[in-house]
Formats: sequence, C-alpha cells, structure tokens
Amino acid sequence: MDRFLDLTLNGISSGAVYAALGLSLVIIYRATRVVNFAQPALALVAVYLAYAVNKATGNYWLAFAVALGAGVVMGAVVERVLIRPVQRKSELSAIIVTLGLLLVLQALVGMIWSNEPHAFPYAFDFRGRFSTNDAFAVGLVVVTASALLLLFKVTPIGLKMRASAFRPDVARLLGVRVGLMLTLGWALAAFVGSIAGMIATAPFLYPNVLDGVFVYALTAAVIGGLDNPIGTIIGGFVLGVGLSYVSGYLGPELVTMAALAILVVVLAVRPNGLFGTTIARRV
Amino acid sequence: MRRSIRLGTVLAAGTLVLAACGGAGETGGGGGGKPASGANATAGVTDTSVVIGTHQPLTGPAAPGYSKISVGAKAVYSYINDAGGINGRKIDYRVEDDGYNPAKTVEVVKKLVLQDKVFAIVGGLGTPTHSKVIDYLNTEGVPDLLVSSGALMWDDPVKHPMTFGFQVDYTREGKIQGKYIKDNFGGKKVGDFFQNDDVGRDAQAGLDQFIKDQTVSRQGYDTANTDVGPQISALKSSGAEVVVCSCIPAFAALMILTAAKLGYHPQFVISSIGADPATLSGLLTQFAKQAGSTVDGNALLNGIIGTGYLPGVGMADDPWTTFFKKIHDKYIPGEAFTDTLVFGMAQAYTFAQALKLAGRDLTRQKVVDAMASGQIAGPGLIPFGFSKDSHSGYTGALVFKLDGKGKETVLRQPQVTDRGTGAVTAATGQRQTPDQVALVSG
Amino acid sequence: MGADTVTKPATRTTAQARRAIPPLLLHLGAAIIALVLVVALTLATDPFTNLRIATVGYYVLALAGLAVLTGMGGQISLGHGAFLFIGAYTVGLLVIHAPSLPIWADLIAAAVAGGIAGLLTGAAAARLHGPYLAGATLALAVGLPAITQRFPDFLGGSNGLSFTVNSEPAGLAVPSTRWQAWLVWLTVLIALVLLANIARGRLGRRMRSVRDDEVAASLAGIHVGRTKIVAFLISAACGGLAGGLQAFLLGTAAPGSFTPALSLSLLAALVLGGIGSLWGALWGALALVYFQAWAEDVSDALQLPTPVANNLPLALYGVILIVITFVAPHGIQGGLRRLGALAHRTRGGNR
Amino acid sequence: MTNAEQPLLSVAGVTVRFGGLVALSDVSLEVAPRTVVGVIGPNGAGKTTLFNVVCGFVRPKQGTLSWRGTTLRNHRPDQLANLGIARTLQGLGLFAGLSVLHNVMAGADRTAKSGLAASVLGSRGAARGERDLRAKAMTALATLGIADTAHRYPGELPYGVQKRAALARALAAEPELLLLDEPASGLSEQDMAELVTHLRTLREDMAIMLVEHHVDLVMRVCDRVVVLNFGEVIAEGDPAKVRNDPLVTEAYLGDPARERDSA
Amino acid sequence: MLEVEGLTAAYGPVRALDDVTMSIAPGAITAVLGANGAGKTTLLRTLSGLHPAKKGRVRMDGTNITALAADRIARLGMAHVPEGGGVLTELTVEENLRLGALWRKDKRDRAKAFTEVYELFEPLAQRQRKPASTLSGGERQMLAIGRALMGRPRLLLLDEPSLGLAPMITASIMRVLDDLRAQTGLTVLLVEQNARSALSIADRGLVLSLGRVVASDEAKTLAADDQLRHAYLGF
Repeated sequence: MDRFLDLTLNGISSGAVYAALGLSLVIIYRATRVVNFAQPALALVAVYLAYAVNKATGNYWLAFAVALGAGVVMGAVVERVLIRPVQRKSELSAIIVTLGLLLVLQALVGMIWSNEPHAFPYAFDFRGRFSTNDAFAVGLVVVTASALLLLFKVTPIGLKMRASAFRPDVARLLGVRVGLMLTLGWALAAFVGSIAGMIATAPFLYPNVLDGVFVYALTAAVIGGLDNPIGTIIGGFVLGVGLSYVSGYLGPELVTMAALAILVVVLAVRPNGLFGTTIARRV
Repeated sequence: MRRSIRLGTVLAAGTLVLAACGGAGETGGGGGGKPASGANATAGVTDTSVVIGTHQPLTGPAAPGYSKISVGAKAVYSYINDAGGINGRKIDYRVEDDGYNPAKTVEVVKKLVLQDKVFAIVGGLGTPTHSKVIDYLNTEGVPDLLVSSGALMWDDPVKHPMTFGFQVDYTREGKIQGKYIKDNFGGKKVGDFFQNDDVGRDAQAGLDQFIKDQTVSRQGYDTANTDVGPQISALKSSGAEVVVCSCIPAFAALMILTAAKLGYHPQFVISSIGADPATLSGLLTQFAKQAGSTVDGNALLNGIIGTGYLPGVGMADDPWTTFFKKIHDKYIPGEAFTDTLVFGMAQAYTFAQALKLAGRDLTRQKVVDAMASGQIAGPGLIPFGFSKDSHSGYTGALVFKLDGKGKETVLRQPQVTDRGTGAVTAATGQRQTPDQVALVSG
Repeated sequence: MGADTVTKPATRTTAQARRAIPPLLLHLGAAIIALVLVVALTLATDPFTNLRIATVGYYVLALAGLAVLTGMGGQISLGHGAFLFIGAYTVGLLVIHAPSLPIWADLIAAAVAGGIAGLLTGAAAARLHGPYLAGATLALAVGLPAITQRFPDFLGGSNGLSFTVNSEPAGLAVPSTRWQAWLVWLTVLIALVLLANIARGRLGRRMRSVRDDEVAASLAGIHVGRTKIVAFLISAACGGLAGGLQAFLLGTAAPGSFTPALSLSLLAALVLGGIGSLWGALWGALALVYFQAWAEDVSDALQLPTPVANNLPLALYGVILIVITFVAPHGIQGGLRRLGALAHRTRGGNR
Repeated sequence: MTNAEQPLLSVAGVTVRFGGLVALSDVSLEVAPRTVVGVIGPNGAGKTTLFNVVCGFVRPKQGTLSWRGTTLRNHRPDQLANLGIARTLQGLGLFAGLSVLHNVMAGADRTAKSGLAASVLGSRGAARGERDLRAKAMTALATLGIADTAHRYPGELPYGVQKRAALARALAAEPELLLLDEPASGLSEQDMAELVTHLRTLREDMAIMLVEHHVDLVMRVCDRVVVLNFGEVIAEGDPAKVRNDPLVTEAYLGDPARERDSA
Repeated sequence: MLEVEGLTAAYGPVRALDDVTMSIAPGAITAVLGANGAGKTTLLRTLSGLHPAKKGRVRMDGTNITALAADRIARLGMAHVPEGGGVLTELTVEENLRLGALWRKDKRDRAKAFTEVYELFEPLAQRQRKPASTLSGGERQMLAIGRALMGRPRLLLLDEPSLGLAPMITASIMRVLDDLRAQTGLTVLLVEQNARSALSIADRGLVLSLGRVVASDEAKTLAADDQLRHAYLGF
C-alpha cells in the first residue's frame, strides 16, 4: 500500500510535466493544426536561459521569469517567421520545419553550453514523498491550465482565439485579426512549454533532457484528443501515474512499450483520442 | 518478351544464389579470423607522425558525461606533441562522433581504418558500440587499445589479439565492492541499483560472490528513463541499509537526489564509472545555492563510498593528479577538472607509453607486443593485467570515501582480483610517478 | 530490352514503343544499367567509399518504402525506424541461430518480418488521420526497440547483437566492402524494380487515389482501409529489408541504432529528396549519408571550440531542412523537375 | 410501378437522422434499368443524403435498400461500386495528384482483369491489363470529347472540363446505375446542352439517377422525377405531372402567400 | 455605398469571377442570382476580402478596400454571413454574438446591441447559454445574422440565408431584413438560390452566369423576365 502511494505520488508529479508540455502542443495544434516538434527545443532554450540567469544572479525567480518571457517571444517569432509561410503548403512542410528547428535549437544549446549536464535547481525543497517542490509543480500546472482555460472561456481575447482556431474564415469576417491570434496562440503555447521545461528539467540540464518528456507529452495529447486541452491534461496525469506503476511493478524498461500499448489501445477504440471530436467528413 | 523477363529473373536469382553458396552465419572462405597483419603493419605512420583514432559519443543521449573524455586525451597529446612527440613522431588524434549509435560506430571506425588509415584505435567508448567493431579491427589487424568500457569481452587474447581493455572490469570491481561490504557491513541488508545491461549484470556476478545472502532488493534502471523514483522507493521499502550502485554519474546523482527526496539515507557504494566526485559534486553542490532549497549538495555526497582505479581529482596530493592538473591548466583551462577528463588523460598517457615502448621502428605488431610486455605501469593506482595471456586493463580498485568537499579518503588500499572466483588480495608492486616514467622531456 | 523493340515496326514512336513494354522489363533494364553503374563506381573508388555506396543503398530502400507510404499513400509515419529495427534483428538472429541459412534467405526473412509488422501496424493505423497517426508511429519507434531490454539473453539487451555475416563466394577475390556494396545494391535494385512496378501500376494508382480523396476512391470500388494497409505492408517490408541489409553490412543490430531520431531523420531526408517519387529516395539517401559527412568535415576544418564543432553538423542539417522546405517544397527531385521543365521550355522557345 | 422489369435499385422506407435533424424521412423509390430518375428539391432537402445512403456512406436508421432484388446490409461504398453503381461527387472529387487519364483509369479499376500481384511483378498480364484500362479510359474521355486532356492534371483545367473528367471516371467503371450529383452546376449553356445529349445516349446502356438544381435540365432528360423537401418525398412521377404539382411550386418558390404579397 | 469595377477572381486556373462591375446604392437590397457554380459565393468572398481579387477594384464609401484583409474590411462596416451561417457550434449563442462586436470599443453600445438582437430574434434570447450546436437550422441562421448585426454594419452580405430552411422561416428572416433596412438604412447584398423569394424583397437583382454578370435590373423587371429565368435560374 505504501509502495502504491509512493508510485502514485511519483506518477502525479511526472504526469504534471506531461500534461503541461502536452497542453502546449494542443494549444498550437488547435490554433494552427501543426504538431510542433520543436516544442521541447523551445522549452529547452528557455530553460538554458534561466540556467544562465540563475547562475549569474543567483535569483531563481528572475530566472523563471526570463524563461517564461523567452518562451513567449520565441513562440511568437517562430510562428511568424517559420510556420506561417509554410503552414498552407502541406501538413508535412510544417512538420519538417519544426523538426529542422528542433535540430538547430538543440545544436545551438550544445554549442553554447556544451553537451555536458549542468545542475539545475528545483524551485522549492524537493525532499519528501510529495515535496513542496512536487506540490509546486503540480499546483503550477493545474493553475496554469485553469488560467488558460479561463482565458479561453471568458476573456474577449480567448473568445477570439477560439474562433480563430475553429473557423478562421468566419473569425476574419467578424473583424478578428486571425493572424495575430495564431501568433498569440504560439506565444502562449511556448509560455506553457517553458513552464513544463522548468519543472521537468531539474535536477539536471542537458540538450536531450526533454526528448523523453516530449514523447510522453505527445502521447498524452494524442490520448486526450489533440484538440482538447482538458483531455490532454487528464491524459498527462493518467499517463504519468500509469507509467509510474509500470516502472515500479513491472520494470523501467517496459515504460516506453507501455506508453505504446496505451496509445494503441486508446486509438483502437477512439481514433481521435479519448476526448477528441470526430470530424465527420462531408461527402 | 516473356522470355526476356524470365531471363532477367533467372539472372537476378542466379546472382543471388551465387551469393548464397555458404550459410550467412558460417565462418568460412572469406570470413573473419585471419589477421591481415603485415600488409598494413605501419598504416598511419610516417617519420614525423602517427595517426590514431577513436569513436566517442560527442552528441546524442550519451554525450552528457562522456563528451569530455576526448578533450582530456587531446590535451595530453598536445602536451606530448609540444614536447617533440614520441620517438620523434607527433600524435595525430582523430575523434569521430558516433552518437552512441552502434551502426554509426561501425561506419566511423571503418572510416578511420580505411580512409584516415589510422595506426590504431585508442579508447573507443562504450560496450554496445565497441562490441560491434572489435571483430573487424582484429580481422584487419588494427591495434584496438584501451577500450573505454568495463565489459569482460575485451580480454580475450586468443580471439581478439589486437584488443586491450583499460577500465577495471565490472565483475572484478563487484568482487572488491562485495568483499568490502561483507567485511565492514556484514549482516546489513544490501540493495542493488544497477544499469540494466552488462554493466549491472557483470557487477552482480562479482557482488554475489560475497553478499548474495545479504542482498534484499535488486532494482534496475533504464538509461532512457530518468525517473528513478519507483526504483529508489522500492529499495527504501526493502529496508536496504547499504545500496550498491553500478551506474554512470548521471544516475548516481539521480539516485542520491531521489533518495534524499524520499528521506532515505542508506550507505551508498558507487562503482568507479559513477563515482566521479567532481562530476557528482558539480551536479549536486549547486543545490546549496538555489532558491527554496536548504539542501547542501556537499552534504549529499558526504560519506559516500566509491571504488576507483585512477587517481581522482579528489586526491590532490597524488603526483599524477598534480601532473594532469598542470596539463589541464595549460591546454584546457576552460574545462572543469573532473575525473572524466582525468580518465581521458590517463588513457592517452598510457597509450603514449606503449607507443614509446614500441620503439622508433614502429609497426602495429610492435605496439601490441609493447602493450603485452607487462612494462606499462601508467598513472593508475592499480597495476594493469596486460601480459601475453591477459588483455584486461586495471585489475582491481581501491575503496575510498567522499567527504563532501570533493576530497577522497582511502578506506582500503588497492585490491586486485581476477574475473573468476579467485581471492581479492592487496595489490603489490611499486607505482611509478610521472617523473619516473618521464615519457617526454617536458 | 533490346530484342523485342527491334522487331516492332519502325514507324512507331518511341513513346508508343515504351508503353508496350511490360513494366518489369523496362524497370529491369533500368536496374541493370544502375547495377552496372554501381559496380563501375565501386571499382573506381576506395573501400571506404564502397561502404558509403552500400550505405546509400540501404537508405535508398528505406526511403523508397517510406515514399510509398507517405508520398504515394499519404500516411505520415514517424516510426519507420521500427521496421528497420525488425529487419536488422531478423538477420542478426538468423545469422547467429541459423548459421546455415544463406544470406538471401535471411534477407527475405527480414522483408517478411518487416511486412508482417507493417500489416499489423497498418491494420491498427488505417483509421488514424494526420497527427494521430504521427503520434502513434512515433510511439512505435520509441517503444519497440525497448523490447530488447525485456529479453536481454535472446536480443542482447541494450548492447544488441553483433555478428559477422559470411556472404562472399569462395572464389571471388574482391575487397569485402566492394562485394557488400554489390550485394546491397543488387537487393535494393530488385526491390526497387518491384516498387517501380507498383508505382506505375494499378496498386500505385489505387494508393494515390486514396491519398487524394478517400471518398472518391471508395466510389471507384477501391477499398480504402485495405489499400492503406497494403501501403503500410509494402513500406514496412522495404524497411525490414533495409534494416536487414544494414545488419548484413555492419554486422550489428542494437537498439541504439534505431532511436526515434532515425525515424525522424528518414522522414526529413525523404522530404528533402522529394516525397513524390522514388528518385526522391535516392537524393534523400545521398543527403543522409554525404551531407553529414560533409558537415563533419566542415566543422573539423574550421578549428572550432569543441562544443561548437560537435554540434555544428546537427545545426547545419536543421538549417538545410528549413531552407529546403521554404525554397523547394517538393524537395530536390521537385527542384530538378522544375529545372528540367524550365530547360525544356527555353529550348522550345529557341526553336 | 408499371414497369414490368425488376427494378435495379429500390429504396424502401429509408429514414436518416443526424442528431436531432431528420435528413430523410421514410423515403421510398425505385430505379428501373435504363431509365433516368431525377431527384430535385430545394437546398438541404436531403438529396445528397439520399445518394449517400445509396452509396453506403450513411447508414439509415430505418428502411432497406436492395439491388436487383437482393437486400443490401451494412454495405460499404466500395462494395456498391463493385456491384455496378458509379457516382459523381458534387465537389468534383478528382484526384489532384493523378493525370486525367489516370483519374479515369482509377475509375475503371474495378473492371481490371489482371490482379494486384501481377501489377507488383509488372508482368505481361499486368501490362496488358493496364493497356485495357487505358483504352477504356480513353474511350470514356473520347465519348465526352475531352481525350486531348488525358495527360493534364485536373487543377490545370477549366471547371467544365473537370466536370466531364469526373463523369468520364464514373463511366469508366461501366456502371449499371450512374448517380450524378449536380452534373450541371457551373456549366455553360453550351456545356449543358451537350450534357443533355450525353445523358440521352448514356441511358441506352444504363440507369441514371441525378440530383440537380437545374430543374429545366431535369425535366428535359428524366423519365421520372422525385421531389424531396425536408427529407420527405413530396411528389413523384413523370416530369409533366411534377411540374404542375402545387406542392412542388411551393417548395421551390417559397411561401405562396408571400408570393402574392409582393406581386 | 459599394462600387465594384472589373472584379476578377480565380481558383487556380479556374476563373470564378470574370470582370464583374456593379454598384450598390445605400439602403438598397440587391439580390445576386444564378445557378450553382455561377460565382455568387465567390463574389461575396472576394468583396469581403476572404478571397483575393485577381483584377479590378472594390470601393466602399469611397475607400478602396480591394487589397485589405478580411478583418479590416469587417471593421470598416461590412458584415458577411457565409453560406450556412458560419455559426461556431463549439461556442454558446451568447459567445457567438459577443464575437460579432468584439472589435467595437463602445461597451454600452455593445450591451444595447445584445438587447436589440435578442428582440429581433426571440428564439435566441431563450438559449443564450446553450451551445450553438443545439440550435435548429433556422435558429442558426438567425444567430449568424444577429451576430453580423452586433457589429452594426453598414453593408450586410448574406449567402443563401434560406439554405435548408422551411419557407416560413425564410420568410420571417426576409421580413426582418426588410424591417432593418427600413429602420436603419442597412444596405444588403443577398445571394439566393430561391430566386423568386429573393426578388420579392430585393430592390434590384443581379444575375451571374459562369462568373459574369448577365443581367442587372430592377427586381420586378427581372422577376417578370421569363426568358431570363428560364435560361439562368433554372425554372
């Protein structure tokens, strides 16, 4: 029972990370129908900047703020400069551009900070079965997600963003600057991605640190339904806890296979994820 | 028309059948086994230079932790070359990035051998990677020296006459750890935290010779999964008071942190591949400075027991550490001075010794003979096992304790043993200082 | 192709004559020419270049398989490396456990194993669209190689398998890398002949129809799901064979060679080469093999600080991917075709 | 039914709901061999849904469908195509990545005599099969007067020509029943006249069912006309009878009361 | 109000609008008629900036709006209700309406607009919080028009508002338009399949065929022209 609790708590804190990064993927997917493979790299750059700031000033929260700010700026710039020109060309073009960006950013980070690991601090005391830091991470994700959902749900800007995502043409006809909303969507997504990066990275930071997290985050998003933020958050936590059980009861080498198995089972039953909307094709 | 189609098919099939005269897995005709020494005996050697190569994970998943080894080696070669080289030859060291991808390893090693025409491969890194080229190097008669891995397979003079190990193998080290635990923590419950590949399995074979009955829990980790929470919590609930860690530095650090997180404070015993105090404290001591945490990183390291065979950066008085520090300060002052760097430096220095022993009239066979001559003493704390019948590297380790300030205290003087069931005994023989070796007049 | 065309009345245009030749003969002819070229090339180059030529060979096959799935069939796969993994292990295990089997039997087994895996994947994936398929296939690339850890004794754990493949006929005295390059390319070209037949024939047309409009395709009597599964099967069989060839060539099969990065770089290389045709696979494979080598040479030559030099090839590859997507969205083959059309038009204008 | 011949297709009591919306309500009709049946009705009346039911894209809540007297259950679109039903789509539905010739060859795919395995091997049989398909496709294209566009891609052609290519693709399947979804939309006067001629020729060989807005065209070519409104059949019969049905006029022209108001 | 000169638009090589010239007087209802594929929808899309013009010029109240983005044009006072209404089914009725006036600064006026629209379309008032997906076809059309009116447009483009609606509902929508025009001087460009019903409320009519204007006249004149109806309107 004790062990069960340990594994559950452990799973919840990793699930928070999957949920956050998954959420950032979903925001982008909803806005622009692009799966952003560069998302972990954007978060990585943000975290490395935070690392540099923290090292220079010793101020963790300043570093945190820098990471979030950097995320927003990078997200917006990437959307404007790289994604918008190719988005209409084909689904693949956008995928390839984000893959290219992933490589460039990971390499860039390695060039500047080398491929060796660096210690990266936790925000709070990490000691305890469910430590202050765990609580902070889970709380931050839940708060961020709720704030985002609230933003989408009640604010004018959220309404505009939703409209731009669902029916860009109609939104345009209603005076919404759709392009701006898409940029904003990317910026917001990268913001959430940076949060995910900040809580996922500690204790060690190296260029490939988020690769595994990204795979699980994408899995969570696919399980939850790529255009459903709430589904993705649920998916993230479910996956985190599930994989923790697999690792604890069956062995850590089975974790990736378990993720695959969960994905296959979910998609076999619901090809658009657990909470995804099925878009009926018009004949 | 139909006939020509048939003809084409028959032709294609015929060629394939031709390719098929023997079973693919049978060694025969053209296959391996016969060293092609002689023909290329002096490849890569000129009057003024000798080209050597290595494969290292400079990028990709294994880069963190290993990408600096070749940096250390390069510094030593620069030092040697600046002092006139070995026997009048400067060492041209070619590092190829294999990203820890075995397929890539085969490719880059063949590139080094066939295109760069290296004289020898020195310090090729990794078991999954290097095991894929060992047959090729031996078939081609390329000296394959000082492999950076503690796997047992490098020591097989009959099958692999050109290959020599470097690190103490995982089984020997496991035996020394096991004996130490049995002697000092007899009767206590032991947990085993291991990398779930040959590192963990070979180490277990050694540990089990001494502490099998004490071991209460075995938890493997997978390098692809940095979340070791489930494993450490299992060790905790098993009540293990001593935890042996056959793991690489990143996972040693993760283990220490995760245990601290769970409020679990067993006696850690970390094997040489993971017990790099500079790297560990580089990773852990930062926690003293960070927001929200009152954890002193140094305190986390305090009291950890490690095994080692090289003079670590924590042994500041060791003449070799001083010597390497001097090279470090001159050639790569920007890099952190860690055991990882020292590993590369010691390896390079050892190779240079063999090169010197092989003499001015250099051939591949001569360098292999020099390796097996038993005259290589090297910077290590332990004697090499090199002889005609053994190609194993360091044959044992000493046991030390970290004090949390990066300083190591020796708990048990160097021990040696074999990879079988032989006894663990104190190492004998005099260790040479850098001045005594006097490789170059620098 | 000789004998047959000569007997045709001389009045027929070459286009008509070409149309009359069965695809097999046409493609076989091209393949024989290609094989002669490859052999000539290997004879003219050093052993290491021979190895590179062989490497290009198995990548061409892997990419051609992906081109069938993604280019022709419209299904995006981020997990093609998983099929190479299966092929490589099939050959590895057979070489070790069934040493008396000749290499061609091992390779056929690799293709079959890949095909079966593709059949299963395809059946699971036929209902998935776009990003869901991408996510599922990526999970396949991540999850499948982990199976080696579960069966360390049989599959070698993370160290994988290493073995030496004996294939060279006893009497043949050519350097081994040259022989390997021949065998790889012979196999690849045979597979490419079949793929070209598919691309030009009924099956290829069915796949393209399904890709362009599933509704219209089903109205033409084409079973959409089955066609998608067949595309996966063919693609995966090619992947399996390519993996088998890699194992044959390098004597290794290890999980570390089949990371998701491989799958992603295969897709990227294919897009770079041009996804719409089998030629794109050739350009993609050349880029995959030679671009990285070139980038490493560049970074070596520049005398850069270690971290920069180490990461430069990756960065350059990323930049190239982005630039190509912007300037030549149809890849190298698309660019060449456009150039060709341009040259044609200019020539026509001059006349 | 006065026609003694067994109907090719009969639709009996079909009801379709999308959520709360009733798209078709108890619709029954029959199509006899070599007749032209027109389905008309205002936008949203359920015409396309009816076609979708026939083709198997939409499964009815109630009602049955039979082909030559055999009841069809859980059929898929591709199975129906193989029974001999071909259909054009409202939005063209041409394969953008295939040339016009190959578009039409894809349509003829079901008539191919050589197997898929042969096409993989590229055998002589496959070559012959391809030649047959090509010949069929060229014939279909020539019938509609667009043989010269065989090697062009749909995107390069004017709408009217694309429309014909789509029709050629349906014809190449050698159907017994041809379903045409808005064949006249976007056509010029002249194109339309030619279409009428084509339809009249085609009905010698097959039955045709068409959905069309252009009522005039329907009246010119159809043997029978079925009028749908709000998913229900509100009138059925020969063109003259339907034309004079007040219900039909109302459906088409709006509220007769308003009519009078504005007049 | 609106002047269009030589407007040409295409989808790839397919010309959908060919040299269309027309002008609309303020406060008028103009019906655009023609068979499916005649270019009616493209005309509206090009006017509102959703589809780029290849050639020609569009002016609204003297301002050249040809090259402006759709959202700019919308904020200048042109509202376009696309075919089917373009109701965002994922949003509630109220959110849909809110969306129509978001760009307008005056908050009090926005509140007033809500009241007006709910008065105009009673059924919407009762389902403010309901997702738009629960609305019937007629209610959706009301919502779409109501949403367009939230922005207090000067020019309203309507694409087949009668699509799939019962004649009664169509009639009531037409009546609302007629009233609005009378009260606010709203200018309307109405695309209709249902020719007679459109001409019944329109002042003028415009007949398109294959992207060209083939007739443009008083609504009554057009309605009386049997030959024209026969040729282009299909009945």
